[in-house]
Amino acid sequence: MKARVHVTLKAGVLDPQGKAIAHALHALGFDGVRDARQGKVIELDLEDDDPEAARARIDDMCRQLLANTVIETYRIEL
Amino acid sequence: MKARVHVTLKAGVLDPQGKAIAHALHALGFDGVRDARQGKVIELDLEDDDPEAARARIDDMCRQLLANTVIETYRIEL
Amino acid sequence: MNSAVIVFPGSNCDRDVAVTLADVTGRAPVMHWHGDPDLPDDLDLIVIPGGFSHGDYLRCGAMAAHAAAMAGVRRAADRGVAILGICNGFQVLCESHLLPGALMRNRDLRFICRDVHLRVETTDTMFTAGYAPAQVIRLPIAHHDGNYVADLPTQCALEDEDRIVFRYCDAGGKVTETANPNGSLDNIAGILSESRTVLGLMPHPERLADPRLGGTDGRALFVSVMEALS
Amino acid sequence: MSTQQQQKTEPAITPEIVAEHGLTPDEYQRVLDILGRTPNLTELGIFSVMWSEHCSYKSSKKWLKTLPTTAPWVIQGPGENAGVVDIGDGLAAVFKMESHNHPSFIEPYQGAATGVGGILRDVFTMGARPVANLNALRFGAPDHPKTRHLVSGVVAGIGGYGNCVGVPTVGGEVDFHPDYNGNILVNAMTVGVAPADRIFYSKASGVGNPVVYVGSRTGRDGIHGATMASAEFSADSEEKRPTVQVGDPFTEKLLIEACLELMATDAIVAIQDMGAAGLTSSSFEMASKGGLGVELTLDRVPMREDGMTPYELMLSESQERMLMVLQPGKEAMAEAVFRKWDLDFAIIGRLTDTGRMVLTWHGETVADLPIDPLAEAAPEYDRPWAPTPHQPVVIADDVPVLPWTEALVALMGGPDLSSRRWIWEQYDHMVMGDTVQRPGGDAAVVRLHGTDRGLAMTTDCTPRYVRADPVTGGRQAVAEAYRNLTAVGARPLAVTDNMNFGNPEKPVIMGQFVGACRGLGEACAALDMPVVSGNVSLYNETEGRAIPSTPTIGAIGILDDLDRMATVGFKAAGEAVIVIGE
Ligand SMILES: Nc1ncnc2c1ncn2[C@@H]1O[C@H](COP(=O)(O)OP(=O)(O)O)[C@@H](O)[C@H]1O
Repeated sequence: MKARVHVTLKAGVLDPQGKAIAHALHALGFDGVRDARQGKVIELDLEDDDPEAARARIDDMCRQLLANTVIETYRIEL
Repeated sequence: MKARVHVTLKAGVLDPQGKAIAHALHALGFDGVRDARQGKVIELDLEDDDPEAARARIDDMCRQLLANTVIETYRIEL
Repeated sequence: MNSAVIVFPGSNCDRDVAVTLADVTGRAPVMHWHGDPDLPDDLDLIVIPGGFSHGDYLRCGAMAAHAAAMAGVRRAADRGVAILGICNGFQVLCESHLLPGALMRNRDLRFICRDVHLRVETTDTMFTAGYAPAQVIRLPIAHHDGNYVADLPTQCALEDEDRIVFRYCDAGGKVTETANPNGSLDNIAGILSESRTVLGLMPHPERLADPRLGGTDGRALFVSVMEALS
Repeated sequence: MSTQQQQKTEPAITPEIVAEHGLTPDEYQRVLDILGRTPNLTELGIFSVMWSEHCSYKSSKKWLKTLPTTAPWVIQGPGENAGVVDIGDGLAAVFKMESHNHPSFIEPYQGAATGVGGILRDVFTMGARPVANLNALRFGAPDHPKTRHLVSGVVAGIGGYGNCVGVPTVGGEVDFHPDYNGNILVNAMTVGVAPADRIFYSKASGVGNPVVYVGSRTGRDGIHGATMASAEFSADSEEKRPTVQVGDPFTEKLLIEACLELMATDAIVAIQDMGAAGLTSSSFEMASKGGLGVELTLDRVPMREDGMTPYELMLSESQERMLMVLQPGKEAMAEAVFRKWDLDFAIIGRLTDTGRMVLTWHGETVADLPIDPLAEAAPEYDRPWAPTPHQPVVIADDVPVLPWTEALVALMGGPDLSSRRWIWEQYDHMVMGDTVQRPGGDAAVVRLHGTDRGLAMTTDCTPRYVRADPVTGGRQAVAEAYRNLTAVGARPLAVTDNMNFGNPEKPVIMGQFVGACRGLGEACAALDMPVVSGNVSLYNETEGRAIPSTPTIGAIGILDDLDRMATVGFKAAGEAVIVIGE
């Protein structure tokens, strides 16, 4: 089965990439951009086919590797 | 209004980050991971509130800056 | 020879290449600010230097490719002015579509700074006329995203048109997987435009162009350009 | 002052809140004595930051004062952002080392990265262009489950920041020991070069002169970070995680270029980076050194988030920010420079002759503190210390004898002698085009741009010697640095130090500190290599277990002729190998 993990910076954590993107969009004439934040999506292809078990396992993967929980939060989508 | 742009590598383009993630997950004992791919999500906060107009504008942003269409595809979510 | 170096916010090898240009050509290059679209019209060579333009945020070179000065660079390229993109400059040239393909994260995901061996794959360009065919040279690399990718038609075109300028190789000149520092397609380290006047390469010729720094293999590249253009 | 609005939003000051701010009851009494009233929360926050171990050096000051700090070539010793020494031909070297131990343990990449950012700012604040970075690292046992993650994160973070700003990372050291399992050390050093007659200082002058904020916007980063850096670790330090700051090396690069551009004019009266205690310590220090007062209109501080409070603005540790005092009339010119580099610029206040720090927020006074009494009354402790007991002498005959081949293999395969190439290959050690001796030798050598002279630099410390005998260990660290410099042909000039120790309230630890200071001072005096800057990191403990005492030495020397530089490699077959010394 396929799963997606969305990893984003916690609110309030500085996002230099997002800041630079917003700035670059302004420079290109896209004035209407108030703010931009950048995150990651990790698409997983898993052998599991039990959503319950998969979710628990992915949660483990996130905490151990995929997200840096000090500054990031994650969301799992099955 | 808020919008999300998902930028992913085109199928067939080798993804070093995805490969490293799959490898690291195996090393951590998550054997059931067949494959991993990594993409970006850019969250935009826009002054627009007309979804039609916003979509067209975001499409422009993607082609000009947010995605490198040589190797990436994108998807807009409003 | 008149040269210019484009300076982006975050460029950090601009001074290094300016020193080499001044040393080799006897004339200091114009340091051209990214926001200024009007480049001098008497330029023979434009260098896009290494560094982290705009922090390399989003994608390396993506934001710099839209700088006002790049419009001027494109016009100059159309006129046949020689353009040299080193490291981040190569990334900027790909993002500007002045060169085909893209540069992705290194295979091992780590930044790599060390000397590598390169085989000179063609001497049929003003940039490498001063090297011997298949000469093995040593230059430093220092990048996080030097993993060159291109689709098959592009790869074939580069190959058929003799537009691959440097390949990573071992000290004996063999192009092997272990000599490939970053996973680059076909060990490609540098390529030419169709016009053969635009060169992009990941290694830094300006970092080994002074005997004090431990070697001069990079110097011949600048000498070649100067001899071709003056 | 009007405290009405504040009482609506700010809690009353309770003993719990005082304790949370790391102030002892004695210290709080001193606050009450100085103010003659109860402080509000913002004021309490300012006291807590200014009197933290990190900013006040309250446990270490007495001993640091004993170090030799002068020589004819010393232009500026300890007390400024970095030390400055004359290196001839009208140039000065500006350098310092600083720790980012706790943040790097919590978030290795960002902790190490922001450590590099901080030390770079200390150096370019003084008018110097940074020309090299070094890093001294200590990790736990190689097979400890956390070590791999910490090593790769710290190294990537140091590289990520230094590579992007375009300053070569040319040297350092790495060691492993189980006693660092719960508390690693990340000490970063920057060396810069400036015209000797154009050094910038933090001493404010000129009543009425504008106080200007430049760089990144202020967010809610690391509020309480300065107090965290001086507090012992506990298992629940995970809770403090959101206080980690994210570095933005790209902005730092712009800040370096913009500051150096403005420094080439006569616009700047005084300048100070916003370090661990942000706006509080920078404004306080500038005013205090100049014997002046300062008024800040906090509404004008560029902010990253909505709804920030004066308390948060004063305590935020957002990175990549600087505070300057400008000559009157130069504001527009200075602003143009910073705008060109896409940086925020705001006139947030002015100097006064009141000797007070007055902060306003939407027209109301939210803090009003006397500067000198606060600075002078900063606590200074003469902590009890116990001398380190002598270790039994190891008798050679008691040491089991290994065949020398086996011993050699064991040594070469051990983590202490293994190749460091994996680390320095992740650092751009060649950018700027002047690295004439790359990592891998005894000391790195960076050419002075456009000349045939060079600066040599190294970092050294062997904690097991310090543990056995702090005085000898302190001496040895200095001597090793001296040898590494002379081994490349340099004339040693001066040192910076980074004193990494456990909890100074424990007499045994304090005894190690006192001993190491003595050894360090003796060696520096004997070798004519004064201490011109440094940093103290205390409370490096996890659950009561202290790290090995680690007084890291960073040293620089000068080579007047690069043709006479020596390198480690053997040069030709058939040449004699000579051993000198005892
Ligand atoms: N963290 C580091 N960063 C950069 N260079 C390092 C680091 N650690 C070690 N090195 C370099 O590796 C080489 C060997 O280091 P080390 O074993 O500490 O040398 P020595 O014991 O001779 O002082 C030195 O050139 C040193 O600068």
